[in-house]
Amino acid sequence: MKAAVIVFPGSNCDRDVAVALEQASGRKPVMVWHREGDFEQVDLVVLPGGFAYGDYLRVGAMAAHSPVMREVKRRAERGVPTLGICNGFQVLTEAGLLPGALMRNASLQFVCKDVHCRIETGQSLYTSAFASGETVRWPVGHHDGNYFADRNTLDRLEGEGRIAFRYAEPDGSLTEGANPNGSARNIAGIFNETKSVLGLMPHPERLADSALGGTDGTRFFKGLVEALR
Amino acid sequence: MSPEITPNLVAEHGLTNEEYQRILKALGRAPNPTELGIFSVMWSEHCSYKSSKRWLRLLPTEAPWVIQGPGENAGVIDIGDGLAAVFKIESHNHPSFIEPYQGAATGVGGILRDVFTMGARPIANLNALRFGAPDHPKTRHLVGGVVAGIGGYGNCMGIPTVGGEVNFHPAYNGNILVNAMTVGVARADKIFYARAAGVGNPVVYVGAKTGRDGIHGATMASAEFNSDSEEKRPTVQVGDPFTEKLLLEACLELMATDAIVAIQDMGAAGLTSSSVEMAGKGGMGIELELDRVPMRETGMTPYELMLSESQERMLMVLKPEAREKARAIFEKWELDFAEIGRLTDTGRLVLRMGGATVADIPLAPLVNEAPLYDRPRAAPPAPRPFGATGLQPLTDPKSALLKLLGSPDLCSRRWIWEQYDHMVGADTMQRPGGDAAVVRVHGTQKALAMTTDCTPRYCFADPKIGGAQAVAEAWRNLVAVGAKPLAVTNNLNFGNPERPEIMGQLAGCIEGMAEACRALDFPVISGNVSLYNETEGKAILPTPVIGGVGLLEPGARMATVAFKEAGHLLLLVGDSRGHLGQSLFLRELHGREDGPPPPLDLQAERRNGEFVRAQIAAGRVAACHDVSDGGLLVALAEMAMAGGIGAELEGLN
Amino acid sequence: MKARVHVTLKSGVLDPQGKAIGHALHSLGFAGVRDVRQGKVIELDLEESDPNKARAAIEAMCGKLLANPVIENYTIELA
Amino acid sequence: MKARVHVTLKSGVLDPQGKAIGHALHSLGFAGVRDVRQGKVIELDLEESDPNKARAAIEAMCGKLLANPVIENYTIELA
Repeated sequence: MKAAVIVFPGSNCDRDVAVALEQASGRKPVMVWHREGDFEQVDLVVLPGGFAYGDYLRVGAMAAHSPVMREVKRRAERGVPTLGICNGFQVLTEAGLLPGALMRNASLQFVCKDVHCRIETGQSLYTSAFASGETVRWPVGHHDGNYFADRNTLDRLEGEGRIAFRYAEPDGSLTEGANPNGSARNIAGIFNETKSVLGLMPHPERLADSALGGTDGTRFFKGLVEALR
Repeated sequence: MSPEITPNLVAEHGLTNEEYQRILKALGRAPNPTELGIFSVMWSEHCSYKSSKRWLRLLPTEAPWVIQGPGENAGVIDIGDGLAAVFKIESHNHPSFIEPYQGAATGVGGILRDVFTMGARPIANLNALRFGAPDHPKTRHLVGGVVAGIGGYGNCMGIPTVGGEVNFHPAYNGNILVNAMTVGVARADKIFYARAAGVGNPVVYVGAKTGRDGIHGATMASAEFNSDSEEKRPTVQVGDPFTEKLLLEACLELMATDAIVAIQDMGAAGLTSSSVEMAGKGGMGIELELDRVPMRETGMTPYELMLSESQERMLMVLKPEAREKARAIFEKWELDFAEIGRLTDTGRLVLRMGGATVADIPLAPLVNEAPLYDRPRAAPPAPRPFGATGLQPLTDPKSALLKLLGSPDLCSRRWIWEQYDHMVGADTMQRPGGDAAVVRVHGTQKALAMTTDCTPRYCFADPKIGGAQAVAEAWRNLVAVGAKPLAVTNNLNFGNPERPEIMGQLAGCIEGMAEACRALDFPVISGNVSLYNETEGKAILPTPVIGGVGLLEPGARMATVAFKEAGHLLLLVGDSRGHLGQSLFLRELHGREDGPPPPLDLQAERRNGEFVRAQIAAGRVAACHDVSDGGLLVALAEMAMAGGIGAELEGLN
Repeated sequence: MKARVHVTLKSGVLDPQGKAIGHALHSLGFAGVRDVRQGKVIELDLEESDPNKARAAIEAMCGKLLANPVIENYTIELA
Repeated sequence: MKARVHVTLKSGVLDPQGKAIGHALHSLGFAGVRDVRQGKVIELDLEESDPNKARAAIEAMCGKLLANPVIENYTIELA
């Protein structure tokens, strides 16, 4: 499985996701600088976490207009699997590849801690390693993870099974206490119409090593590599 | 005095008349305002350490693993396999009181630059904070701003903020303390220094443009605050972490080549301290064309350009043939790159603007002949004897424990460090909340343990014991996670040294620190001194913050605080003498701050510590915690809460 | 020519900052604050001196970057 | 009564956001953008109907919370 990781000025989780992808697939992903208009053919494009352009104006706003994003959008619209983690999810919404927007956390504070996420559907190349309804422990680390979309967009996402993960208690129940940022309906990650594009706020790559205290991230990346083989 | 220089202008620059006479002798004439400004920042307490240098010499700075001790931008120690750890701690106390968010943020930005200017990639940040009483009207605003500023800058840079400490005490009501520490890793054979060399080599300015930010930042750092400091609001330095992230990557990319002869970040006193120190350390001269300095504002004067403390800027001396290669790298990262001068052999700092020479100063007196003071010091008053008689016996330990655990200095700090990204980099092996943070050296099986420690109330009661205890506690915290303690950086925060009792505190703390560093083989390799932390004659508690770094070799076991399993035995190492003087128990439950601090037996400290580390290494230890603030009961409660497992204690009759 | 662009959240869109400010004002003792909304004001200094051309350029800037049509409205004032 | 408070950075204070926006506009092909500054606009809906009382209340809000006097200026517009 060959992956490309897009690097914007201000990205700072590009190395972390590259390490997780290499451990899961055995291949080093190609790192693509945001100014490049094109890059080699790959099975997966990853937009990593970080503070692209310092998250000035709006998180992900300026990164979405980088030269490389024209090519990322073109491939995503052609069905190339495209994964946006944290800042990457924000860039995908600004680029119009995913609906809605990520607003400032309800607490107005940056939040960095482990959260539990419920897998809403096992039917996708990103979640085939999980059972629907299962919960995993992943860390979050963001200032603007408060997902917002208007009512009918939320209803469509729900109806078409395009909500990938929701913040939940360890037993899978949905509570406000489990929601770290005020996201609508505890949404932590969503798909596009064809489920080839996924955006999620949690960082599976930060718990993909027992030395760091967890391996639920390993399951995510291994499952993804398996699905794309 | 020349017509432009008035006694008032000299005083406003924080210079005494005697110091002004030294300038006249060094120059052989009266200085112009730009030259006066340059002398004032270079001879400020912040840059020259004039009141503390005499005592800093007492600190041991050598050990087989020390590559570079105090005197450079940061200290360097050997951690094996051709790698080095580079670290330092620095204070941004005064700016953080005026504007907490930007003051704290630029404090983080400044210490990061001190580390990566040595060629190291920063891998972790810590911060030691002191605020006034929680119910003081300003405290809530200051805490919120400082924590948001530290997180705002560090998180955006992608450097995990993994540890530190925070205390609350009325003595800090008018003067908070914000000490920021950075630990980086570099190749031991690729360390970069500030010493300039090579006549004619180009002097290059890189990074953000220069504005009128924080002029007098250096002298302000030494200026005692009076209550109208609200009006004395210099344009505070504003940080841009996004530009600093680009500057970090650009510098590290250039450092991978052999283009750089010397490099230094523009910290306090900006262009002045960087150009003077680089040339001075190399015994060279330096000429700068100020018109070529990238400016953010129009009409800036030589004075403003030389004293501005705009952030995210570095000064470098390059090999002439490497100019274009370097320019290309900085343009890739969309940063300013301007050749603003060259090295000479005149041993002088010569500044030109608009075709005229605007300053011409001999470097030797500026760098080496800063005034040095052996200020009078009064032995601190003997601590009030501890009157145990007045204490009623403890009838309800449960409510006493709850009160202690709920007190500001012992309650959970989760609400602070959950605002810091402490996991970015995916190498954080021990998160905040333990005795020390542990961060893996990327791509290796080694890890660095790091902590900051100081108990200011001990230092106030007995500076010598307090100083030694701060070093011992940092050493003990590193041992408690299974690491081999290696070296220390320190941030000495004190009041006005012109008052003998403050000088007595400073001298006493340094003497105690030196004794402990020697006894524990724990040398000081970098640090910072922040004086004049005082408002209307009321000084802060003496606060010598110790930043300790230790090493976990590949395969070494790491210990954590949490109880792991029912049935495990509890072992207390070291004897307990029931010392209550200066204890949090006495303060929080009886409102008393009398008595001496607990005595310190450094030989026992070392013996016990090495015993504990050996047990951890042998795999016999499931959990380990140092007994410090709050005593044994609090330590056990912390271990139980961390693991969600209880404990039974017999034999406590 | 100087211009000012106001970018505000569409009504019905969640405004965490506005809500928090309202809460803080209340706890500072300011009664009678029914609602608070926070938006952005972007001040532009353009070389273009012809108002119509300037407005057209700013419209394009808003459409492309300055405002997110999913959640924001914008108004343009030319000085 | 509705009111609008503009909070902008004092001149001379570095505006990292404005700088980044100007840079992005330039790379999007918008030439002739000399300077960009970003500030906040806070829209208040107050029960108070008397303009003088409203203005006085808002002045106090700005002093206490809405503007940071060290690095920001503010202006108040009553609707």
